[in-house]
Amino acid sequence: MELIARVDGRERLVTLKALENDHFEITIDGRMHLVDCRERVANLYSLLIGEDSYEVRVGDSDARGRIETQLYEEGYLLEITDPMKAILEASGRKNASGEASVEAVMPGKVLRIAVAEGDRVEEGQPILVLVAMKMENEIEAPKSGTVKSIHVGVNDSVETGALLITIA
Amino acid sequence: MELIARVDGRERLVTLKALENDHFEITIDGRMHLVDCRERVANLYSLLIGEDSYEVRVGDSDARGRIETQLYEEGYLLEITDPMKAILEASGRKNASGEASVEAVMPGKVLRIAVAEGDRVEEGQPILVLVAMKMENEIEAPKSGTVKSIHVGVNDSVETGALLITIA
Amino acid sequence: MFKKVLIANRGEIAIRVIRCLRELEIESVAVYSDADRDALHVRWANQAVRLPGNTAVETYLQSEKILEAAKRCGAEAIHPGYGFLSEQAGFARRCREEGIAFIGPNPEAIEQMGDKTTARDVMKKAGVPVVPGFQSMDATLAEAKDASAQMGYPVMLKAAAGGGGKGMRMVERAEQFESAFQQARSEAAGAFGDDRVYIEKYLMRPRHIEVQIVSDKHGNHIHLGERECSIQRRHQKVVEEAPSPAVSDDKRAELGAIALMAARAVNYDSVGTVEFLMDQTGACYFLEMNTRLQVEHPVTEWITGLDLVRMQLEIAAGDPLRLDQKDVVIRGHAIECRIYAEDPYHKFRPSPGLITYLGTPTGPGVRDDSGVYQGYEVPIYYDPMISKLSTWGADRNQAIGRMIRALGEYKIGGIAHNIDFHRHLMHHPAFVSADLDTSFIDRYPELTAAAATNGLEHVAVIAASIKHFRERMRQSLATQTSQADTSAWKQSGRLGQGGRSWN
Amino acid sequence: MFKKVLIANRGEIAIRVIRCLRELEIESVAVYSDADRDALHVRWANQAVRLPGNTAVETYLQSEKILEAAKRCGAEAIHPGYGFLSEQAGFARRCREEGIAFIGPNPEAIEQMGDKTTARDVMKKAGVPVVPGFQSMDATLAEAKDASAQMGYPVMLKAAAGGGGKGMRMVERAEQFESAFQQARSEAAGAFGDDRVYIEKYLMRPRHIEVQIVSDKHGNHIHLGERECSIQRRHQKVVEEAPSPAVSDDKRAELGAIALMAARAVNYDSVGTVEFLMDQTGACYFLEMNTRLQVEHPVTEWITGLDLVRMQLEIAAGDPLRLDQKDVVIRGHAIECRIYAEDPYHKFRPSPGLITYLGTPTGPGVRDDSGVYQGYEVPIYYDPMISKLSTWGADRNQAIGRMIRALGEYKIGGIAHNIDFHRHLMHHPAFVSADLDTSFIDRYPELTAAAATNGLEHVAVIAASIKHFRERMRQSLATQTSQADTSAWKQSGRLGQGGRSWN
Repeated sequence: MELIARVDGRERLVTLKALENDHFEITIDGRMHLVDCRERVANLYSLLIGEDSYEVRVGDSDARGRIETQLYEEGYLLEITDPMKAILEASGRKNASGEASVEAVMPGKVLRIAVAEGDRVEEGQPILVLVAMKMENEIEAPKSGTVKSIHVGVNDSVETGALLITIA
Repeated sequence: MELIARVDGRERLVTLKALENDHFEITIDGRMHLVDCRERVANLYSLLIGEDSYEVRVGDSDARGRIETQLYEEGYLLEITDPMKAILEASGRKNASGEASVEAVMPGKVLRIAVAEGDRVEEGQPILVLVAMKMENEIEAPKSGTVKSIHVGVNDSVETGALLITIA
Repeated sequence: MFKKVLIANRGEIAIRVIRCLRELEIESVAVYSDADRDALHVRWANQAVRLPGNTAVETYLQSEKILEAAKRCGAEAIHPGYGFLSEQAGFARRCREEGIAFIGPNPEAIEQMGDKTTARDVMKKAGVPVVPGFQSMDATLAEAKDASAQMGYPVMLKAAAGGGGKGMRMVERAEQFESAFQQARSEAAGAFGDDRVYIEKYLMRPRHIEVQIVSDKHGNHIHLGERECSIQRRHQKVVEEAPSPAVSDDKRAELGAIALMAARAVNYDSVGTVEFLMDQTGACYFLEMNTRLQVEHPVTEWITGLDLVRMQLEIAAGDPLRLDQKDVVIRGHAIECRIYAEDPYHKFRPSPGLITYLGTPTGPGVRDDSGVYQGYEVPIYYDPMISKLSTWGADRNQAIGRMIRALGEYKIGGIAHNIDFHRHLMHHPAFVSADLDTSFIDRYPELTAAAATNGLEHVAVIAASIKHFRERMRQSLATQTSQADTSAWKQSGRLGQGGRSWN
Repeated sequence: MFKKVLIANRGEIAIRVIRCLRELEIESVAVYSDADRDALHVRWANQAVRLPGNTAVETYLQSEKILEAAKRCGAEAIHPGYGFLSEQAGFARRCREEGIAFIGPNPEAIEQMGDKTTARDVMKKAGVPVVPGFQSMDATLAEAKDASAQMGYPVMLKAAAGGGGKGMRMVERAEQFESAFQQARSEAAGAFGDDRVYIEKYLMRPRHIEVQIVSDKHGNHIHLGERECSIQRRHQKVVEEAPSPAVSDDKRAELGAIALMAARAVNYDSVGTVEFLMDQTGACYFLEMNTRLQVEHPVTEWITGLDLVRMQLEIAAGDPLRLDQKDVVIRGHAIECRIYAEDPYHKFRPSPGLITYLGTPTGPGVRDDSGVYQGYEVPIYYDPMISKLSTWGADRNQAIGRMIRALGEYKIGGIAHNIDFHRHLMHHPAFVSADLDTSFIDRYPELTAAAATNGLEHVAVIAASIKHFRERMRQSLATQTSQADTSAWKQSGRLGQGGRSWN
């Protein structure tokens, strides 16, 4: 199985070959590792890479195919893609409208809206403030573009998933 | 649902009626309890009996239909039987030979055999010593009766489930 | 001692109180909102009384409903925890009227300390140094400017009526004063309908130092030394330690004496905290007093060996303090990291949701005060703090070493959390050398950047690749199985590729 | 300090050492048998070297293979834990030959203390009181009888060559001596091919008291006070505490001085324990010395604030002790309960198997030193101890209260365990009043009877009835589902009646 792993913006080419008894031969950018991966508890791996030992908790892949891994020393968020699958999906995506919908990630109250329809916004720019869990939470633009429509008003209460702003 | 619960040799007659939303009406020996039983984690119950609160870990029923319950204050081992089912099973049991097979509960080495074929034994009487986990473990007669046959010898190594002694 | 106590709170602090009650064989009564039916404090209390609704206003702030529950259940006392009703003098007074012991100070002490200006006045009268400040009222610009010149620039302008940073601005030089003052006034008027501006000396990179005091109902007052809580985000503490690396034995005695002056000034009679800001010269100024148990009380418990919740109970029951100031002995060093369900790499955005995995650390010198469990869903209505991890060491370095070890053992799945943030902080040279102030997190932006630093990327890549592979295998097996005419129930046991779900 | 250390052990003690190494940023190398591939110490070490086979003899006792692994991995030192190779002078000597630091005392000290008779002689020469005894060798019956009369009846006869209770018998009066002596001799000859009988003064209801000593390689020796370990089953400790309720400050100083005499007599140079029996008059007799870390070291760590594993490492690395005797300050009281996978109600029968649920306690004053995790299968080859739960309190009562609270929070599913046993013990009036001796468990048979005492039977009945009901529902749903033509994978998510398995 050939995979691409993205970590902190870098891409690694991975080849995975499953052997018997939970053993794997995994090559990362040409370097081969012999791995013994035990999973007594679902999603809690005991990895022996050669004789190096790690306990790694892995999360289930999220909607974007990202997998969270937690080592003793550090946490990493990785995106694993299947090159063949990725090519297929990318061509599919081009047919979509290219719009991004900003939705409420938690229920809350709209405190402030920092943009107006027609404004040009940059990816990561704060566009709205939602009060939830006793705190003000800045919502950022998921992509650069133009604010196409604003679906809520200041002081509106919104539920999770409510459409807030569309950026085209 | 009508049930019989056995605790420490006592029998309790239980009537269980499932209501909506994890609520139950449970009558024990004529005394009714309204119970809210939440199970966010399998086998870890949050019980509200009226306003009395308990967290109880329950085990899966074992081969003999016994359920282990662990409260903050105490552990209990209960045997729950369905009266109808119990009657059916009891009649079935009578057809069996009435023999009891003593099997090794763990792998080990036979250190001592305290009985001979033909001996009369009482339930609970030590009949054999098995060495396992650095310790000597006395095996007791599961029922009163006569030692019909001894299937192992001193110093034999046995696996879990190995037949040791038959009592008729 | 009481036989039954109601806890008017939730989360880790309710668990902390329940644990203490269990240890003393006192019955506990929890109250809970609908969103909290599955919360740990409901499970662990002996009784649980429902407060219909979800928001704090509908539930944990319903003082009359809570009093009624206490009376009905036969609770002789109420522990308010922190937050919610803990600093409401009116609630303490209502408890007194109903003949229920309020586990906290008398309502008059809460009242005097609750109002910032009154507290400052009380402190000033008691001879306690306060951050130099000037209340403009209807003062003229000239008077305000004079006052600023007197306390020395830079100064800070704050809306007297408000909080949360609104109308706040720093003035560095006298030339800037006039325009800043006018702007602050108009902003304050806009935000609060009240244009009064309060002028305060601006302290450069101050440390947050607080002294734990304990007073009984018989006029005995002791202090348990200080805590340093300079590491803050969003004006909330994230890491606390005791003792403060910036406080010498002499300074401790001095601050302790000042804190006890404050306690005596208001006839204080419970555990409480006197907060100070320490400037770069080591000078300390009174900031405010918290008339309740603090979140960060475990670090003081670690170094003194005292149980502050138990002391609260004993004091409320009328017992005199069991110890004198000279019996208070500080041993070693303790650090607390607050574990939040939040994303430190996206402005500490809260992250409620289902905790799918929870592995908590223990072993020598480690304590975890948690309010959650694996399988629990962190609700959206309340504070996102899920636990407080604290460690003790014979010295600060050992406490840090143990914290790093304990953070490594801590594993949380399903929600964003700040474990990596804490780990990076504990390794940070400025933290290790105790060069702390309240702007620490802003000063070191690398702390809030998600980049990993340990060079173990290949391990993460291997783990994630295997995870991806196993998910794929499971999917294809599932497809095959649903097509086959077999009992899926028997199959399911074999599908985990070795990984099973244990309960 | 070392950069890499190999741990020649398994279970909780390997985890204890790994935690200490992590805190000091030292790399750890585990060794593991085939049965231990899934053990926690393999997961938590930085490196793990396989020792093929399952039994201790094939694996953890393979000193040459372990030395080879240490050399190959570049480990500069070996920590032997307790048991296995920890008291084998030969292994300590081989480490020295290979230039690897043995984290324990020098081989000569192990040797002198390892043999009971030699140890007694060394102690006697050092002026340390020993349990009065007489080695018969080829002594005549008359000589043996004289010796017994001299030490006073009752006396105990033991096979000199053996152990484990074989050939052991108690003689209450002189009239019984002759026949008992002959029988013991013939039993000893039969069991060990060696008819030497050792005669020892029989102490009535003795307490087990042991003194923790710490010595460095520079001739410095200190003691850390005593532990009491009188609660035993099958001649093994189950509960330990520090300090001993039977030891006054004067007695502590006296026992400490004796223990240091022992340490000096053999040029001891690591942590170690000098064990005594205390009779009902308070007189103490040397029993034996353990030249290694003890299982129960956490109670001493609690009350002294010291890290004994860290001290072991520092001493082995050649560091002088950081503290003097006067720096050793005892604060409060600590208790340890050993958690075993065993059934206390069936003669403490070991109960290996799969741990299907594990909820471990924490919070103030609680420490759990565990070697297992939820989903782990306790193997049959090794000791059934799975964890050590210890608590600290300002006094013994608080430590007991915390232990009861912590035992209540401890939940283990899938295997038999001794949590209820410990709880009943902690509530037992004789334990609470500290009326202890090594026959305590035999004296109170109610401790090993399974009867529940808390009157919460109706709660257990309710829980078990609901469990039975839900199992039935699940079964009948499963039957329906396997008959229906739907994807069972989607169904399975809805079947738990709310109960889900989280990972």
